Amino acid sequence: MVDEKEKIVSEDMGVQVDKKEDIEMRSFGTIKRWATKRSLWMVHYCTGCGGIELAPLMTSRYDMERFGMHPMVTPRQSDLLLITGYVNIKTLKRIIRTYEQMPDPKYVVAFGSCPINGGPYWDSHVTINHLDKYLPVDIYIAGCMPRPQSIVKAFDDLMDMIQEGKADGYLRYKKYYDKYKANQEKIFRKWW
Amino acid sequence: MSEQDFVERMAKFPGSEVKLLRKGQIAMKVPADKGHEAAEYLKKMGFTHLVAIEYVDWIKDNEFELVYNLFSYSSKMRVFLKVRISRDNPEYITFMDLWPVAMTHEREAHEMMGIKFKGNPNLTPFILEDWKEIPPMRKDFDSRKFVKEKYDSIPFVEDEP
Amino acid sequence: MDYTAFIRPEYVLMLLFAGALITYFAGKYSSMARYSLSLLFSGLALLMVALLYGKNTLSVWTPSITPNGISMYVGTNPLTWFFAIILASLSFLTIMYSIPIMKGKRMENWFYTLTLLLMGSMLGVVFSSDLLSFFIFWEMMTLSSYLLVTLAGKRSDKAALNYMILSTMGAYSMLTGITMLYVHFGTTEFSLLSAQIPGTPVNFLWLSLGLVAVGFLVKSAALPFYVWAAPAYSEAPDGFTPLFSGALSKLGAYGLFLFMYVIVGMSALIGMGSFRGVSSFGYAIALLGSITAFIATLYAIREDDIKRLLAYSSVSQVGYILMGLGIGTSLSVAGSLYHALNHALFKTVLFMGAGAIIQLTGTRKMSEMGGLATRMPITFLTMLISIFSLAAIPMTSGFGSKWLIYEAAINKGFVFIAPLAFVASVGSFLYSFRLLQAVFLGQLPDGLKDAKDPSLLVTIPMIALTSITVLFAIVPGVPLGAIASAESYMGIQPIQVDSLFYFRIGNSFGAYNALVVMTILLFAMLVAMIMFAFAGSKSKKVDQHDTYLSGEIYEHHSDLGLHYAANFYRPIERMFEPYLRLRLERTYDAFGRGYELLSEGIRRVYSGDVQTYVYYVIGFLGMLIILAGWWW
Amino acid sequence: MSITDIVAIIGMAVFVPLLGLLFMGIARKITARIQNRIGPPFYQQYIDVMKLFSKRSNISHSWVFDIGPIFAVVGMLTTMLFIPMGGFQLLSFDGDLIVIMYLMVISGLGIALGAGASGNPNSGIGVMRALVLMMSYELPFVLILLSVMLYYNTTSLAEIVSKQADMAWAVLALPLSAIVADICLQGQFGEKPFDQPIAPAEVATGPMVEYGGKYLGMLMLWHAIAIIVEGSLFVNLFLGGGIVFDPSTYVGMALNFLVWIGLVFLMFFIALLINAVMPRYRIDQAFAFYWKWPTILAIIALIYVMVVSSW
Repeated sequence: MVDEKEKIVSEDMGVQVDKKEDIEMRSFGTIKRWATKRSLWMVHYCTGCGGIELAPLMTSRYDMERFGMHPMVTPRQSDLLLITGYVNIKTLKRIIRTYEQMPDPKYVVAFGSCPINGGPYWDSHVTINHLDKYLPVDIYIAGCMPRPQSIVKAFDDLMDMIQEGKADGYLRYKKYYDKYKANQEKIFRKWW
Repeated sequence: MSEQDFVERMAKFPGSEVKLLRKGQIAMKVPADKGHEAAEYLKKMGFTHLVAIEYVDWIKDNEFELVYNLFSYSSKMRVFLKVRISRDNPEYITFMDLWPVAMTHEREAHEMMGIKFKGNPNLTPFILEDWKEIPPMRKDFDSRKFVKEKYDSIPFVEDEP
Repeated sequence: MDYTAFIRPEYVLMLLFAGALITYFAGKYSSMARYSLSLLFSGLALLMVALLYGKNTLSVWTPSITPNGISMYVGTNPLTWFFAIILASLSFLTIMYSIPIMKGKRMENWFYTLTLLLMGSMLGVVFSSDLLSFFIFWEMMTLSSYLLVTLAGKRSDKAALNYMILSTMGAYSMLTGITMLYVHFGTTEFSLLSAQIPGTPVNFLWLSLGLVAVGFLVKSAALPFYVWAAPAYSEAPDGFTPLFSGALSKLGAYGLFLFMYVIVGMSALIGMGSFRGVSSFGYAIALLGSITAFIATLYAIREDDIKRLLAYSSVSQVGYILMGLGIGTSLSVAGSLYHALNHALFKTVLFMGAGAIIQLTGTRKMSEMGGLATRMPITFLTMLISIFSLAAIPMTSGFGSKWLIYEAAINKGFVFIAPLAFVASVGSFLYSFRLLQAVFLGQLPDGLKDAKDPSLLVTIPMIALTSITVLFAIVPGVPLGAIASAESYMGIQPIQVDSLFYFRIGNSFGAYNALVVMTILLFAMLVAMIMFAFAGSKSKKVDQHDTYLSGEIYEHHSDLGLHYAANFYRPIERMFEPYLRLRLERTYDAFGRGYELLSEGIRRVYSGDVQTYVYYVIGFLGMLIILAGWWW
Repeated sequence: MSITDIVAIIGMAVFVPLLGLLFMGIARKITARIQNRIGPPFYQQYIDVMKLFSKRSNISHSWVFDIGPIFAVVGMLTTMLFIPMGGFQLLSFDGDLIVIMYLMVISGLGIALGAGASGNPNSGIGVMRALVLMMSYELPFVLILLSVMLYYNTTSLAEIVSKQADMAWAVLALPLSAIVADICLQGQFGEKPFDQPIAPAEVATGPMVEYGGKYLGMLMLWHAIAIIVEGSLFVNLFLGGGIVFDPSTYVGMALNFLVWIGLVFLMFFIALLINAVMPRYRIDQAFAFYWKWPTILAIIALIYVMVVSSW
């Protein structure tokens, strides 16, 4: 059981972020944002049926490496987490653990309709309906498994948001850390 | 051995109703107490592979139906051995002595439908984690209400003003 | 009263032997007396040996019982002083180190007496200037080290027996060699002997030198005789192993230096047959040394027991010393002497660290330890630098000696020795990292949460020796000065040291400027640290279990063994398994069984009933008659 | 150590990582083109390094974990200073080939220490693979070094380069040695089929599993310098150090420098082509491979040199 005292996530996570948030956004200069935008490394962790969509993205037809995106194996090295399909309770635990092991700034992109409102599994007893209650999501991609073109468009939008500093999912996670943790506790009666 | 020969041989089993569903698939309904013998009989006929144990909730007849999905490699035939047990105290004997794989299927049936299998040592929780409500696959389990009460009750994060 | 008169080798020996006796009786009463006395005697002896620097003394003592013409000579010269200072300082530091390690162990009182006795006999071997006293002290050393190994109780008896059998075999062959020399030349004193050597027949020299060399090869655990080394080094008590493998293994090399270069002399050695400008006798030893280095490294890579790994590592490093010694050019002999010094330094620290860790964790299996780096920083740092020196990383003195040996080997164009030794050196890097990873890095097991650095008595010797290793890397001129004088005493063209601060062997062949390498490394380290500290945001410490386990949390799968240490080099082992089956121990076992069968056969001759004896007599007489008839 | 020396050292210490990153960027472009896709811009590696250094949070396990990347970069930078690069001799007269071989071990040791301290089993296995691979390609590589040293009768790399100016280039004089050295170069670069230590699928990028943010940036710089160092070691040994025009005039020096860059990229390009199409050996197969054919060829080359040099 993960008790409050032994936090997996760093101590300063829980602190009130307002003041810190402004500083972070301003001091996170344009060059750094440009660099982060142009070299997004994604965690190679396909949580649902959308994982297969990544194959055409990485190969010759859509080739997301043009934007500098590269699949990395460990969360420590990456800054983009793709939730590619329906999320049930067990997968959510691993997703949260992976998300917390990723260094800031980190972004979450949710594929398909399942993370938005549960999709076809809206009344299943194990599927999470609104991913945003447990994890800050920067971009949703509609479609019950979106086509590669829409995924490339989503990545493009994400890059623009990063450039303008609007992709602040990781800051929201810090700001409302207790709320997110409370929601997560409600779902898993026993963390493990 | 064509389907007709199979149907006749199965019909010879006392108390069995046999129906040829379509090419290569036969349904055989057997009373509950004769289920194990029927299974042995079919296994000797060549149905060596227990594909799955399916479970159906006939809530109106207050009965559970266990369907043993058997397949024979030699003759490429599939047979559904159907058995009906009462819904009040759902209990049945295990088929592990014929097919060891039955343990997992029975474990799932126990968790999802609440059917106890005498003789199965491992009827522990299988897929669901610390599940307190009634087995979810039963028809009287209202998943819509469960989802509303468990998931929809959780507030969105930035709701407050 | 002029104290300097007492600074003579025989007084050092007397001091130590008397000290051993006094410590035994004092130790009976109070342990404090035992510790302080043994420290006092060894410290005093070390001081006296240090003051002997540069003195060339020779004093004779003719005991009445020896036959005419034989008397015992004891003296010092640059070569003996070089080895004496290593032996004395290591003994003193090992005694200091062993006080907390041997506390409460079995027969502790005997340990200190025997160590002082061993120190005395080792210095005796080094100081003696004639064959008789050399052999007497050699035997005393073997006996006292044998007794010290048996102190570790039941487990060590078999290892000690192996050691004893092989040592006595070596001693007998040495004794025959010595008597051949005495009978042929009529004298035992080294200088008189070396004066008469030039004209002697070559095959006599080959035989006598060969026999003597067998004794020394056994002691330095060269290829055919390395069987005793690993068990003896590892089963010996933890307090004695640093001295055993750090200092004692050098005496084999000292003996070879003495007989090959001081007594026989370089010219006579070349006269015994040369191969590309190098004495073939020396080349044989160099070949043996490099093969030992290679094979011992392969054995060391497979070991999971910390002491056995270091034991095989000692065998392989002494192989390097033999290699340098055999080649015989000024570069290689300097390299060999320098490596003897380096090996004494870093191997002692490694064994001291191993002893401290075994005392802390209670086990010798490396796979049951882990993550001690942050808990035992001093032990970790000292062992880290020593392992740098073992793996010949340029910022430690270990590199200097190996560089000299390679330089000499390549200069002479030995295409078999040089690559074998080089790959063995890379192998030494492999097994030394296995030690680091298994003991200090990786996951800290729960049992060792409260591990902390050993007591001051253990850390002071380790820090002292490690600082010397680093000091000699910065100022290699100091040890090379002593080595150059030792070389000139041995009649070899000494290595020219440009200045105290760095040695730049400027010959056209190759160059190594220690000062430049060290300054660049330190400067680059400084720049990189500053750059790293200010680049990006500061980093945050994370618990050891918070690693990437593909989404799992360690606390709820604590049966997961996260410490990767057991079977560390499984791929290499799987490669060499078929070849390692034919280990040398099996040949020795086969030899032992054959010997038993032979003696069994002979025993059956005495069957005990009289008739067979009568038949023997008749048969013998008949044979005589036939022979007599045949001759006429 | 005149002022120009110091300026040259600092200049090269800055220029080589940038050159290495440029090579890695071009490498990703070429691999992409081989796979029939457009691939990232050639300056992608600079962006990656900039992003890594601009990460807002970095994690560390212990001070040994921090020392790892620093040790790696320091070791490789020091090795670079002892290798003649194009016209620049830097410190190559103060340390010969043996010193260089041992200096390269420092960076390997640094990464091994840091990775070990991360406490992740993946990094332990990755480090074991890296060390086993290093031991495997050292045997043929040392035999080749020996053959070159005996042929030019010196252990100093700078001497070898200057001797190659008048005698024939070693690649023409000792073709067999050059081939074996190129096979070993494949292992040193860590390109497929010899990239077991950082195999993403099997051991989650091996030693780098716990490194992120600025640590990974340092390791990327290390890899960039390593490419240039190992490439120029080969170029100095076999391709005359790139000295084609007479180095006395400034124009000659500049052209030599460009030729040197071209040659180093050529060697990296060959390794790259093999990397783009080859799968990965198992680690004991790689060990067996290096200790069988390359070693036999190296011994033949050595015998050839012994025969030639004894005339």
